[in-house]
Amino acid sequence: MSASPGSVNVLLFASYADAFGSRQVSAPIGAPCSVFELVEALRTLPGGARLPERPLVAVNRSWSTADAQISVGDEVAVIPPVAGG
Amino acid sequence: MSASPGSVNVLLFASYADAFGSRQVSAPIGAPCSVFELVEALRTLPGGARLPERPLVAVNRSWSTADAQISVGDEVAVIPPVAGG
Amino acid sequence: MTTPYVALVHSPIDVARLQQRVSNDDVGAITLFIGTVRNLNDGRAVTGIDYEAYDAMALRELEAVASEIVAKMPDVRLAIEHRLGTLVVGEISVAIAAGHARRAIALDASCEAIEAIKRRAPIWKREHYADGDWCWVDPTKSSGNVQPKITEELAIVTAALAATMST
Amino acid sequence: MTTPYVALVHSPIDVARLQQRVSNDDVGAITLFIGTVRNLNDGRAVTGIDYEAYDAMALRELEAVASEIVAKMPDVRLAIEHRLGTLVVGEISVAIAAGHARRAIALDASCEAIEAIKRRAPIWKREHYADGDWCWVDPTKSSGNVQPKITEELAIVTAALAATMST
Repeated sequence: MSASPGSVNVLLFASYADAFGSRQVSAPIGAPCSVFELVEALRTLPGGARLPERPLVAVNRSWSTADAQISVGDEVAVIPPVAGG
Repeated sequence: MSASPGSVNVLLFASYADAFGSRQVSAPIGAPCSVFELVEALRTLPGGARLPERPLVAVNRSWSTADAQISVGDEVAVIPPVAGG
Repeated sequence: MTTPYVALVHSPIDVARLQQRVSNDDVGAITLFIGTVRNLNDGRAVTGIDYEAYDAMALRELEAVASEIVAKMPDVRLAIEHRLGTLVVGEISVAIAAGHARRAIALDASCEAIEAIKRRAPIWKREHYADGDWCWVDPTKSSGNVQPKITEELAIVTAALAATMST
Repeated sequence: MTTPYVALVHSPIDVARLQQRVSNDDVGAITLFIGTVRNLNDGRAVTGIDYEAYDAMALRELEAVASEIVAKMPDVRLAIEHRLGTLVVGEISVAIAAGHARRAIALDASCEAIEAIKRRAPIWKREHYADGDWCWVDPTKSSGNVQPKITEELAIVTAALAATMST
């Protein structure tokens, strides 16, 4: 999955998909950027205020941290509190 | 189950039944007596030396102690180390 | 070392089949943990649950959980299935089978697996209630386990503050 | 409070049936502990096990174990079967099902039940080995779990000294 210049494609699930009204959004920020910067950008979108300031984020299907870097082509997902089992 | 005068009927299982060559023996002691006294009497019988000095004993299907009293008519069992499960 | 079996499934979980997967002549103890949909949560009458996952990552996390347990407890046999989709009360959402020569290890393995899955696997559940309402369940809320549905903003903000970045 | 089900059985244990016994709409977690005959014990190749019990007392102890767990963990559902007779490798000797709204309680209940059964129930097992030999298993022996058969007197005396009176 590659981002277009000036945006990062983000997968959404469960309550966050409901918040944005979509299972996928383009964050108004270009890669490379940090996870923290990506979340800040997402929070400016309609529905974005419903995201916590520091949500769980996965990059390339692995749990990430706020200071991790996102590169062009990374698979990025913002993840609501998990409730499996 | 009642004991004849001068003897207490004792149930045996597993390795203890093998030791005495029987699943039941008459201990040469009359009730009332203590569990400890009963075991001493059992150990004088053929095969009795294979009993530990303080084996597990159940009286009326409940775990007992060495100083517990055995009355006429009690169901008494001498119990090898348990290995269920 | 036995390769663990893990899967996300969309049809009913066959517990006997998972039990078979961890059975072996050198196994002396098998434990099964089975999660089911119950009819009451946080005081509300539940009629069913929709399970949703970030499939590719959830599978990867299940595999990691299982591999880490096998690395720590050599020779343990593990089989794990998590169901997705809509389940009614009484249906099985997750089943974990663990087999080992020794019971302590089989018991530990299944306990560790369910705790790790609940902590790490990107899977969510939306509870449906008898009154027609529904909620995405949020276990990070100490108040009771349930996060009100997304339209109730105040509670969402509370949940948001409670959520922290995982490493 | 749900009355626990316990039984000594002489035919194969039906695990699915035990699972059903503890299933209920208010149950969110079911744990199953399954003990099986394995092909190796204390370094010897095992071909099968004869299980023997002091039936009346064993049933009473199983009932006591289950009742004490239910008293400590209200609303836990318990179903326990222990098999007696001759079992071959792979067969199930004991199965314990526990169901509760909360997984921690279901897990605890099955752990406590198997530990208490092994400690308290007057049940014995005679292991048969590939070389034709056999032993009554003695878990009180720290050396390894197996008491040599009754004809080997020295080891018997050692086991005897280790055995202490239970209260």
